[in-house]
Amino acid sequence: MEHILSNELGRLIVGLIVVLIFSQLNALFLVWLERKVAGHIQLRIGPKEVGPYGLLQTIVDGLKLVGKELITPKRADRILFIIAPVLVFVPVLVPFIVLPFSKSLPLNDMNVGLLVIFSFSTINVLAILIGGWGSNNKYALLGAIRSVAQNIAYEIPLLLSVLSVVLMTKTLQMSKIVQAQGSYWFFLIQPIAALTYFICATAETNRAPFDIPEAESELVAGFHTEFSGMRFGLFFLAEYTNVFVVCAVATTLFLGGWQGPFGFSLGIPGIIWFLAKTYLLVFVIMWFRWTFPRLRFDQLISFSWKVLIPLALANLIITAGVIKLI
Amino acid sequence: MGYFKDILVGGWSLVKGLEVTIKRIYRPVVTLQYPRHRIEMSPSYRGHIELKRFPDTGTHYCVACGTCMRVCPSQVIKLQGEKDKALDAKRVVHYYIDFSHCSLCGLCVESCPMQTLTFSKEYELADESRWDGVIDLVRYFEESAR
Amino acid sequence: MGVERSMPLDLLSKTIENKVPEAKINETDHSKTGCFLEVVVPVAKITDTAEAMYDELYYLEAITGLDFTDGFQVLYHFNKFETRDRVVVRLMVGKGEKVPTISCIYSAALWHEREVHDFFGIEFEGSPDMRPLLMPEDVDFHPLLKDFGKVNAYHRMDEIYGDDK
Amino acid sequence: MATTNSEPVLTKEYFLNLGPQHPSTHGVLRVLLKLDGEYIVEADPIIGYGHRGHEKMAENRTYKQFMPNPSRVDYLSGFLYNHGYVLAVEKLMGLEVPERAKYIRVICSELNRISSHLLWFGTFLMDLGAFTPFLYCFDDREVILDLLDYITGSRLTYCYCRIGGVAKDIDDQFIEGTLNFIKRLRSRWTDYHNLVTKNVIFIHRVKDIGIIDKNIALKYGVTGPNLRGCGVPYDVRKAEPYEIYEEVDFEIPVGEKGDIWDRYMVRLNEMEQSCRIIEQAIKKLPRGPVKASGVPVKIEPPKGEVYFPFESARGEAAFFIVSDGTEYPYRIRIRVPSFSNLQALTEVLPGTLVADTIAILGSIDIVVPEIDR
Repeated sequence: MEHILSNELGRLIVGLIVVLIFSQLNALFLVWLERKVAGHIQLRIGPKEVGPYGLLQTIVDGLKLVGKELITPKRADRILFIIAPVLVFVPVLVPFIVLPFSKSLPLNDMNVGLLVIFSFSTINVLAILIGGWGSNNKYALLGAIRSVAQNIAYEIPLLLSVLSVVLMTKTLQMSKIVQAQGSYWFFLIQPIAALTYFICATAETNRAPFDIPEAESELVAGFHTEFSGMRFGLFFLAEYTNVFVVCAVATTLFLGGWQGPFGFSLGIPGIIWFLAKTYLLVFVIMWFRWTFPRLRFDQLISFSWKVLIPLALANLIITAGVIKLI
Repeated sequence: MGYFKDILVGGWSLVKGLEVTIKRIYRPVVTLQYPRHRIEMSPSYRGHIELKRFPDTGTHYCVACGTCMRVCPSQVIKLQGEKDKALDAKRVVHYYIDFSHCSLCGLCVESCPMQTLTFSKEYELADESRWDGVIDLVRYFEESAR
Repeated sequence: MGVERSMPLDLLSKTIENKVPEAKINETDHSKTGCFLEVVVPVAKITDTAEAMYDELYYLEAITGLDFTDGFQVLYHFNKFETRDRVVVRLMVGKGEKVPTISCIYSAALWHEREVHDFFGIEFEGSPDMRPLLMPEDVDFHPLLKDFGKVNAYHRMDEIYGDDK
Repeated sequence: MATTNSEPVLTKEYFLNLGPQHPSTHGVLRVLLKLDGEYIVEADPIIGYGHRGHEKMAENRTYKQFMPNPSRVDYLSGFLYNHGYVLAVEKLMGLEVPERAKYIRVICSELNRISSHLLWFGTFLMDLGAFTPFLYCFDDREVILDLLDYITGSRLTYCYCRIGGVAKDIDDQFIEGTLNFIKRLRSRWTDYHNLVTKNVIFIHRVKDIGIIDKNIALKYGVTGPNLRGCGVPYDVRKAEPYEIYEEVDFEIPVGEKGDIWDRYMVRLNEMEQSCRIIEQAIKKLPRGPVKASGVPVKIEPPKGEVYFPFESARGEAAFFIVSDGTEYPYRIRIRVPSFSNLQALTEVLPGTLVADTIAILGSIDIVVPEIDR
């Protein structure tokens, strides 16, 4: 065992298996959490029948989805239709390789870690476009088009806000960014960047109030209208994994990663700190969803161009200036 | 300046909204876990109709006059009476209602000259076939006696 | 219910009389029929009457068809927003006779006319759209005709309206 | 699929079937939208999926037997229709109803109006993408349903009014429950306003969208909150007062422009006005019988016709009854407000976005079975 772990390749293989298991369980847990949060916000209970506190409910739901027939619409583009769910799910697993769960736990602490995350998360849009186009359904197509427009508008402020952190730390390596926050967390000195990042992350993952591509009161289910069974399940799992990833990145960039506040770890292991902060952010995103009405598509884009991008840009310039002066 | 004010005011309104929902998380739930907990039906609840049991005689007074049958807007009532020699009066033998077509208007209850119809408190009326909605009230009456 | 008419009576009557001299205008008892004025016009003059109503800022409440053995009646109920002032315009339509549409004046009439067409088979001339509204597209019957389905009574007009005039 | 053609790419308009099965068409409404990108070029509502033929049914049922039908025409304000039908028949017969019955009917009607508006509030926000207000409203609405269930015996399709009165008297428990409910509803306004009315996203979604102005209202016969939203204070309860509406003091809330925001505010204010009516009615509630004594067993109104309008939760509804002097009505015509309100959309929708369409459709508060009858 020791031997395998010390080997770089062995470490990667074991890690990948752990990542696969963790990402699945995490997504299932998040679905459960979402239903519980929604339930209690709405004065209901949420799932409670299967397992303690209904914890096994999502597993049962997953099994049901696996057992369902995979329907491919007659007029759909068969290849794209089949590729889309796979394409949407695979890229969201990649960021797990570089996420610094604790000091020793990033599977592979690449020096371009941040870049890897953002480049792979962009593939998501492509997958949605393929899925929406391939299903040959007007609702799906509208959803796909909206999704592309939305993501183009939100990638920019997202990256701008991340860039101000990168300017401060002068590195793209996740662990070094965390270590740079030893004494204070970055959201204290970069509040605007943190807020911009968080808003953009919500939009990036198509969560309410930015759930325009799948707005079910308008587009039925948006880009995944035609997907059934586990194909739909993959879209679903990818969405929740994505939420986890953006929150984990937010934790890394702005909330000090595996470290406790102001350098005090309080005897709690790093991984617990990391997960606690991430899940707190996930909770906030869910809280958003069950509070706000949905924006309209043009309002969303004008919000991005008129508010977020100028703010992020100004923040970046000020950061650069301050760093130069110091 | 108005630009920043708009952002701040708008942002603050969102925070207020979040406050409303977060407060609810701690509130007790208002839903009722139905098969585990049951509710009392209100006194005037209208289930399907049933024959009223009068305490003085321990039976119903239906004489199969057919008023309810004629007054029913949906024609869901069919009844059959037969002369009871011992009592020297007509008594109902079968009283069928097709509850699946009943609109619970209560005209039968109100028009009954013997006042022997009433609404039951039955509310778990889901069944497997449409014919399960057909109830023989006389049998229902006899079964409820047991 | 003693509801007073809040508009001077003759204002509308005059407008209608100017446009449609043939119109027979009767006052009716609001506490009994819910209308203040009953206007009977020839079928061909309904467009002019509707124009007069529109000029006086009335809105169209409903178009109702009635089937009698000796013809149809088409009733147009008009009312005003600010004042209480319901007017019923009554058309005596012979069987098979066509009624000019008023949907060019009142857009609301389009759907009402389609509905009357659905239920009674009365044709509205010049209507831009006579697809069935409430009935399925392929029906060939008109359910509210008194000879369709179970019928309790089929009267002549004067059996109902004859006595009180 | 992989065809290669060298023709230039053409953009063209396309049709989108919104409904009949769609999450936000409130029943089985189908709107055929002609779209240019996401902009609507033409909207054609197609109705009739829920046509049950109430008007034909009326001809084969006696006046009494028709009693359960009206509340099923519009199941969200069933009591108001039940009430309206009974009033129309009473007017036809010239029947005088005991005072207490009138008060009870009005109290229940207004409760039903509030419950209808609350449901609208929830579903409208659901159309805008906010789920939670829906559940909060249902929580409040549940109290009304329980109250009405307590006296009428049904929760949605009430058949409580009788020709000449009401089915049974109300008791102190009901009155107390009603007053408590009003107190409870008033304490909820701050939460609703914080959650929805002041929300910046909500404001942006509804302001200046879907304007139904006075002109459109006149052409299409739009009534109810949709009309009052554009500043016309027309309410049948004031214009042609029936029952005790003349004796109670209430205002008609109006908007300014007739956009979604105005309609929203009008409905919220109307709930408050309904609360006021209920409070006054309870205060004035006289003692006495709840059913007129001289009502014949066979209802046979004299020959003639009556057009009886009443204010339903969605606007001016009316029963037009032609009687031939027998037990069976010769014809009953039901004027439903949503019919006209929906038709106005053919003029309002073009030029808006799909997202707005859903918001407008929700804001006019249609009940599709009511349109289809």
